[in-house]
Amino acid sequence: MKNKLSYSYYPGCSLHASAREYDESTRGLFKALRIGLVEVPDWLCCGATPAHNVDELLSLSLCAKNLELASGVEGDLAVACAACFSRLKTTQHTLAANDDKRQQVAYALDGPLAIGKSVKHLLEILAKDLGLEQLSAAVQKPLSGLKVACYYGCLLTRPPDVPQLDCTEAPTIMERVIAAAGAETVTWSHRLECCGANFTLSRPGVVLKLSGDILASAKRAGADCLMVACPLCHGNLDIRQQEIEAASGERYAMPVFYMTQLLALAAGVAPGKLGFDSMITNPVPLLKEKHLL
Amino acid sequence: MKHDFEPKIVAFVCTWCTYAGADLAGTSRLQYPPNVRVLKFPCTGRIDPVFILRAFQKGADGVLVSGCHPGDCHYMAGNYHARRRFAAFRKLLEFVGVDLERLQFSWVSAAEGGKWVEMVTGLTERVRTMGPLAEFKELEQAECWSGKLDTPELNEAYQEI
Amino acid sequence: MKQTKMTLSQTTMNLDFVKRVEHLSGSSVRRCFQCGKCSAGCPMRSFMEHPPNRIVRLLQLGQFERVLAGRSIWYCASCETCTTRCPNKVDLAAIMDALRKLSWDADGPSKESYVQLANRLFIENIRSYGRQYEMRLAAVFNMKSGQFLKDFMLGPKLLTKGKLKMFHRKNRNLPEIEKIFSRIEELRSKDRD
Amino acid sequence: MSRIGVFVCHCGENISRTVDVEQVAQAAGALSGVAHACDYKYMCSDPGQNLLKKAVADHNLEGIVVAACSPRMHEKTFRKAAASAGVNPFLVEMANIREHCSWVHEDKAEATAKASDIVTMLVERVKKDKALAPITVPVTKRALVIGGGIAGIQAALDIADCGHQVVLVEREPSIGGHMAQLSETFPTLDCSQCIMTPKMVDVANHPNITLHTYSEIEQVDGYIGNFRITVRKKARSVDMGKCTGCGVCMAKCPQKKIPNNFDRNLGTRPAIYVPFPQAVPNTPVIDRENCTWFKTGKCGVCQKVCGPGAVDYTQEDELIVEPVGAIVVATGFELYSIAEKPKGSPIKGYGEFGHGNLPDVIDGMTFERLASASGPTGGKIQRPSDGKEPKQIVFVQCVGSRAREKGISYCSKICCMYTAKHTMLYKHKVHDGQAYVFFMDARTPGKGYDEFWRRAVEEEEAVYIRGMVSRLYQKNDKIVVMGSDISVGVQVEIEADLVVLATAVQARSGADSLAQKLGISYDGYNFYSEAHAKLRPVECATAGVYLAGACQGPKDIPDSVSQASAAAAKVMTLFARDELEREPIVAKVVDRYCVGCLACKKVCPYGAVEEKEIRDRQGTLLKVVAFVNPGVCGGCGTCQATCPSKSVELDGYTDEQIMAMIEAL
Ligand SMILES: Cc1cc2nc3c(=O)[nH]c(=O)nc-3n(C[C@H](O)[C@H](O)[C@H](O)COP(=O)(O)OP(=O)(O)OC[C@H]3O[C@@H](n4cnc5c(N)ncnc54)[C@H](O)[C@@H]3O)c2cc1C
Ligand SMILES: Cc1cc2nc3c(=O)[nH]c(=O)nc-3n(C[C@H](O)[C@H](O)[C@H](O)COP(=O)(O)OP(=O)(O)OC[C@H]3O[C@@H](n4cnc5c(N)ncnc54)[C@H](O)[C@@H]3O)c2cc1C
Ligand code: SF4
Ligand code: SF4
Ligand code: SF4
Ligand code: SF4
Ligand code: SF4
Ligand code: SF4
Ligand code: SF4
Ligand code: SF4
Repeated sequence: MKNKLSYSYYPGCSLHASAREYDESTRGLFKALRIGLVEVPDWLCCGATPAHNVDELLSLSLCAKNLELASGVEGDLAVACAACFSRLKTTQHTLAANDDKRQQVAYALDGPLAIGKSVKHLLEILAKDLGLEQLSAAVQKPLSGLKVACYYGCLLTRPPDVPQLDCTEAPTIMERVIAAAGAETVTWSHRLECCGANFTLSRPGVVLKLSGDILASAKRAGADCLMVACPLCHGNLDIRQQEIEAASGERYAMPVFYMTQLLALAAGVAPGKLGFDSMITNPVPLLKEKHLL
Repeated sequence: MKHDFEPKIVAFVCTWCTYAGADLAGTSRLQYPPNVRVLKFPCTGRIDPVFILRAFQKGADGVLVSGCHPGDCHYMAGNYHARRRFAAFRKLLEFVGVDLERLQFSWVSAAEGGKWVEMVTGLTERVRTMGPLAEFKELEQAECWSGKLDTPELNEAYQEI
Repeated sequence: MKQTKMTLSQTTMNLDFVKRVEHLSGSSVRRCFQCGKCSAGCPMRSFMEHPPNRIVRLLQLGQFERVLAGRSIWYCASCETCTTRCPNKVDLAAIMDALRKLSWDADGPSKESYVQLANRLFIENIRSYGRQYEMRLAAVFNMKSGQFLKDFMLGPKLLTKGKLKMFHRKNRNLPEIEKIFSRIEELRSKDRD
Repeated sequence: MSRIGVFVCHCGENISRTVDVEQVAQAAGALSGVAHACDYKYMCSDPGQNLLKKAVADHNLEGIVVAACSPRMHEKTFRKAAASAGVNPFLVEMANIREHCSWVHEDKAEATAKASDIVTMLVERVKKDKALAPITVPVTKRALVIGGGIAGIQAALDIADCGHQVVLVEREPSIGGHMAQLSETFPTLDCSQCIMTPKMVDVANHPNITLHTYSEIEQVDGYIGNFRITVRKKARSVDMGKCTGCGVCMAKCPQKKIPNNFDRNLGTRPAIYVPFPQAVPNTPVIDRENCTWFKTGKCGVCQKVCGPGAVDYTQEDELIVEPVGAIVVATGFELYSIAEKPKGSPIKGYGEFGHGNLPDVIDGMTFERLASASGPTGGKIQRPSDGKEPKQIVFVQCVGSRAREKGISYCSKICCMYTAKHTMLYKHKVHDGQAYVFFMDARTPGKGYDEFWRRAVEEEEAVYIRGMVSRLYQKNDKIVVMGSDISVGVQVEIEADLVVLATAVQARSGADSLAQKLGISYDGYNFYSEAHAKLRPVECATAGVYLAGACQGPKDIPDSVSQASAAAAKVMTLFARDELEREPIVAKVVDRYCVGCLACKKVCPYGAVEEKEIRDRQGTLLKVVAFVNPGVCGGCGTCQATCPSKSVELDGYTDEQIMAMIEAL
């Protein structure tokens, strides 16, 4: 297998901490697929929700700065976190359409803007740049029998004219990607519902309710596990899962994987490098049951 | 009231809306300055910018072009074409040095006698304060185009195209 | 006190405020015809006292005190559902952003202090470190909000899973970051007067 | 022209009070070319007109200017008078010194000066006037009606009853259109089939109607009074002359499982079929795409079983030319369906409602078929997924309509009413069921309409919820409806057995290409445009083409029928004469100057400009120039102002005539 794909990489804050398994599995997967990945030096926090929540200008400036930093590294910008992806794309979208804001951001950054870098979510890279055929060709251990509920959350497809990753209301890109690795996907209702996002810090009650609904829907559909592409979603669905169970009286025990964990597993990356041990809901029994470990 | 300068105003209007609007001003006995001379067209779409230039050359100090409101054109779309044409024409006029304040475009419907009066009065007063348009009349003296279409010069020009 | 009566006049309708919201959000407020589709799909509706469609309605009527006074805007999760589905392209998520900014600038009359506090800490973190350090964020939040034992059970678990870093490195480009922050402050204060 | 007569009117005192008419007449008399000038108290009176006629004879006048009231008032009067005196009516001009002068000014000197100026301008104009002959065109007294829905049927019957020949062209194998699919109809709840089928049969039996079903308009040539229509009769594979409609072929055809579009795919039909039992004509067609014989060359069952030997696999499309004088377009509408990825539709799609992948989310027309006694369930309300009778049914209004972000900003006009109807039909059939309606506004203007809606709410106990639905999703065997009630300010969740969407009424796909053939205009949504929204609502701007029914915009049956009868009346007005006469204010192209840029063609709102080839005697093409069809030209003059080489002239408003007035300023 030969391909010359190579990307600059913006992991985002979470991937260096609470989502370290997302980072590790991404690097593992890309290595296995022989796709180059060079981390942007000295990247900053994208500002996430809190910044645009109260200070759009700050949010735009931080993202513009990151795009500028990324322009120093070869290749399109690969982004793993759905929230960072959304912020970076929104920044490009907003600044392209609004002269006032562009000028203000240029002032804040003290220089001409270099924000033209093509920003791609990992899903896009896998499904479009690499292609599903190449992806399945790299599979060594098909995920047969594993019933996956793909969870998109809010920011991968919304609003319609920003991320342009896939159809806004009925996307299939996650399903297509994981099916290429041999997994089975379930049809379920809450793929695009909000998990409670960053209320996890300030108002955890919100998260318990919203993420609870998501887990319930996935269970109803007969899923073995959830697959996500965002650390925030992961945090809410995995880290708070036991609290949700306690609050609702339902038992889920539903492992929540980052998509790269599953894909890397299928691509033959050593399970020890995929951070399964740092997941709160232990995935090992499920993976053993499906003969994947 | 007498003024030192009585401007000559020429109005190019469509027959269906503005001409009828001016009629209505009459039937309602509204009053306005007598400076305006009205030329009737089937539609503003028929109004060639050359007419406006010519009117300025022939001594008009102000020109009013008025037709049906957008969407009300008797011929459906004539006034849209007119609007597009005049947008380009205004630039040309500006280029040749006519103050665009002397040229007014408006929509006056058959029911807007009052608006007709407002338009005519407004333009007359505005142009009065601007004074006469001299440059163009001089140009007329120098140039002398008969307005005829079938002249040998024109025919020659057409042959060349 | 719940205000049940609205006296409408050109003086009681603060339409300038509405214009600022429209300018900041880049979205029209007038386009909304109150279909309620935004509220139908809003995941946070049950935590808000005003459903999203009513926020827009209050804006149309220039009732900005009512909009800002509630905690509704602070409970919006920026999930973009409303924006995505609005039949009139009212960008409610952006309007919510704009409202929060205006409220924040005015040292908001909102009651929702926890969310505000979390936001403030998050942003301060960026200013001091360039990146987010979740451990610090959570700890300081609990301390400042007086909920010392919140997520008490979660902390150690995350630590053992390697999910919380105790120590962190500051970005090398902190001076640049500081400049961005101070310039934005400058722009904001200019904007305010 | 040197012999011009000027007649200045006092209009009692209306003019003479502020205008010194004698002075105006005197000044006019001094103008070059004026042979006679006078004033008179009432020019429009009989003595006034006689004065004019006499002056023509006495002074051998060639052109006339009447300085009096507005031409909108008496131009016709004076043109007629002049004509009877032997002066071409288009050599008469009116100088408007009343509405535009005496009535709007007070100062007598100023008004008199202005009146003189006006007269001078028109004297100069009349010098450049040319005698014009009224244009006459013959009228072929046969009408074409395109589309056999209720609108087309009504128009065809009205015209045919008046004694004229009608050609009715219908695309589908049967006439009937959407109304044939409906169960019962608002606002009276009569059975659609019961009132529709007799009319369909009338069409089939009418001696004056030629019916071409399974046919399309291939080409349209000509203009008002003189169209030539080429109709493509698609191969039916069944000889209409021989077929007796016995139906044996349909019963025996082994291909039985083809989704029946007429039943919104709820039921099935064979490959040789009539869309519904009451079809007119009752002759089947073979759907060649699904017929085994056409796909593999095997089968041939229908041919074997057909007694009269009507089945003919070798039939080919046939082109027929029909000469007609007028065209009624009645091609109706299409209902937006969230299942089909809308092709060419401006609607972006409803992923949040499942993109048509939830079987128990249906549209209004599907509900009509469920409720119809002759429908696939025999009138039982059964949901598509498992045939269960729904006990909780949710209707959602304005799906696709009034949603500019989704693509359509207009209101579909009929869905508020048919949704109210659906709740009633449902209640009549499922007594223990509950209907809910999510709506933004109930738009029910019309006679008896609001009462109808209120009846649904008050007597049939439909629960109306003001607010829209954000999402629909399957939960076990229910559809979860996530809506809101904005009056209460809460979210509403309903677990429904069946959801019915009132989806948007859209123009027919392909409406634009038919319009281009006909040379008629259409709006941004492809609905056909009327000449004037209020005063000419059934005519197209293109002369001789009329509109009926929902092809012009969303319409219910009463409106469609009214418009159809109005269109028929317009056709009959046209047919009341043998020849058409029209004002000769039309554009003409001077071939010699025309450079063939066709800029004029692009701007002409009437599509009157055609291309004409100029050849020498050997027949080699010299150039292509524009040609204005005088039958079609509306006389707006846009072409003339647009033409870069000044090669097209509008009679009555030539550059010369206008320049003459400007020169006289
Ligand atoms: C769900 C639903 C319920 C309704 N209920 C009611 C009701 O209760 N009461 C009421 O008053 N109205 C009702 N209506 C509205 C009613 O259906 C329409 O008003 C009516 O059908 C319009 O008639 P039409 O002849 O203009 O168009 P159509 O019925 O659409 O007929 C047009 C005909 O033209 C044919 N055609 C199309 N294109 C071509 C072409 N290019 N060449 C040849 N033929 C062509 C078509 O095949 C069709 O036969 C309802 C509509 C819907 C969708
Ligand atoms: C406030 C208002 C605003 C409107 N705005 C609009 C608008 O913007 N656009 C629009 O499309 N429509 C508008 N309409 C509606 C519009 O006025 C009507 O549709 C229209 O006037 C109806 O015309 P008609 O000829 O049927 O009736 P009418 O206009 O009522 O004419 C009936 C005539 O019959 C005469 N008459 C009555 N009885 C007898 C008798 N026994 N013998 C002899 N003569 C009789 C009457 O004197 C009258 O002249 C508006 C209506 C109102 C009230
Ligand atoms: S969805 Fe849009 S139009 Fe509807 S109420 Fe909300 S903001 Fe208004
Ligand atoms: S963006 Fe905010 S207001 Fe809009 S749906 Fe999401 S939470 Fe509700
Ligand atoms: S084609 Fe033949 S068998 Fe079929 S209906 Fe006609 S006559 Fe009967
Ligand atoms: S030939 Fe075609 S239409 Fe006839 S019976 Fe066979 S499949 Fe049916
Ligand atoms: S008729 Fe009623 S349901 Fe239909 S689009 Fe109009 S308002 Fe909506
Ligand atoms: S009665 Fe008049 S104002 Fe009221 S809904 Fe009907 S049309 Fe509108
Ligand atoms: S615009 Fe003038 S030159 Fe061009 S085709 Fe038409 S008539 Fe001929
Ligand atoms: S005068 Fe108007 S209608 Fe006639 S050909 Fe010219 S543009 Fe067309």
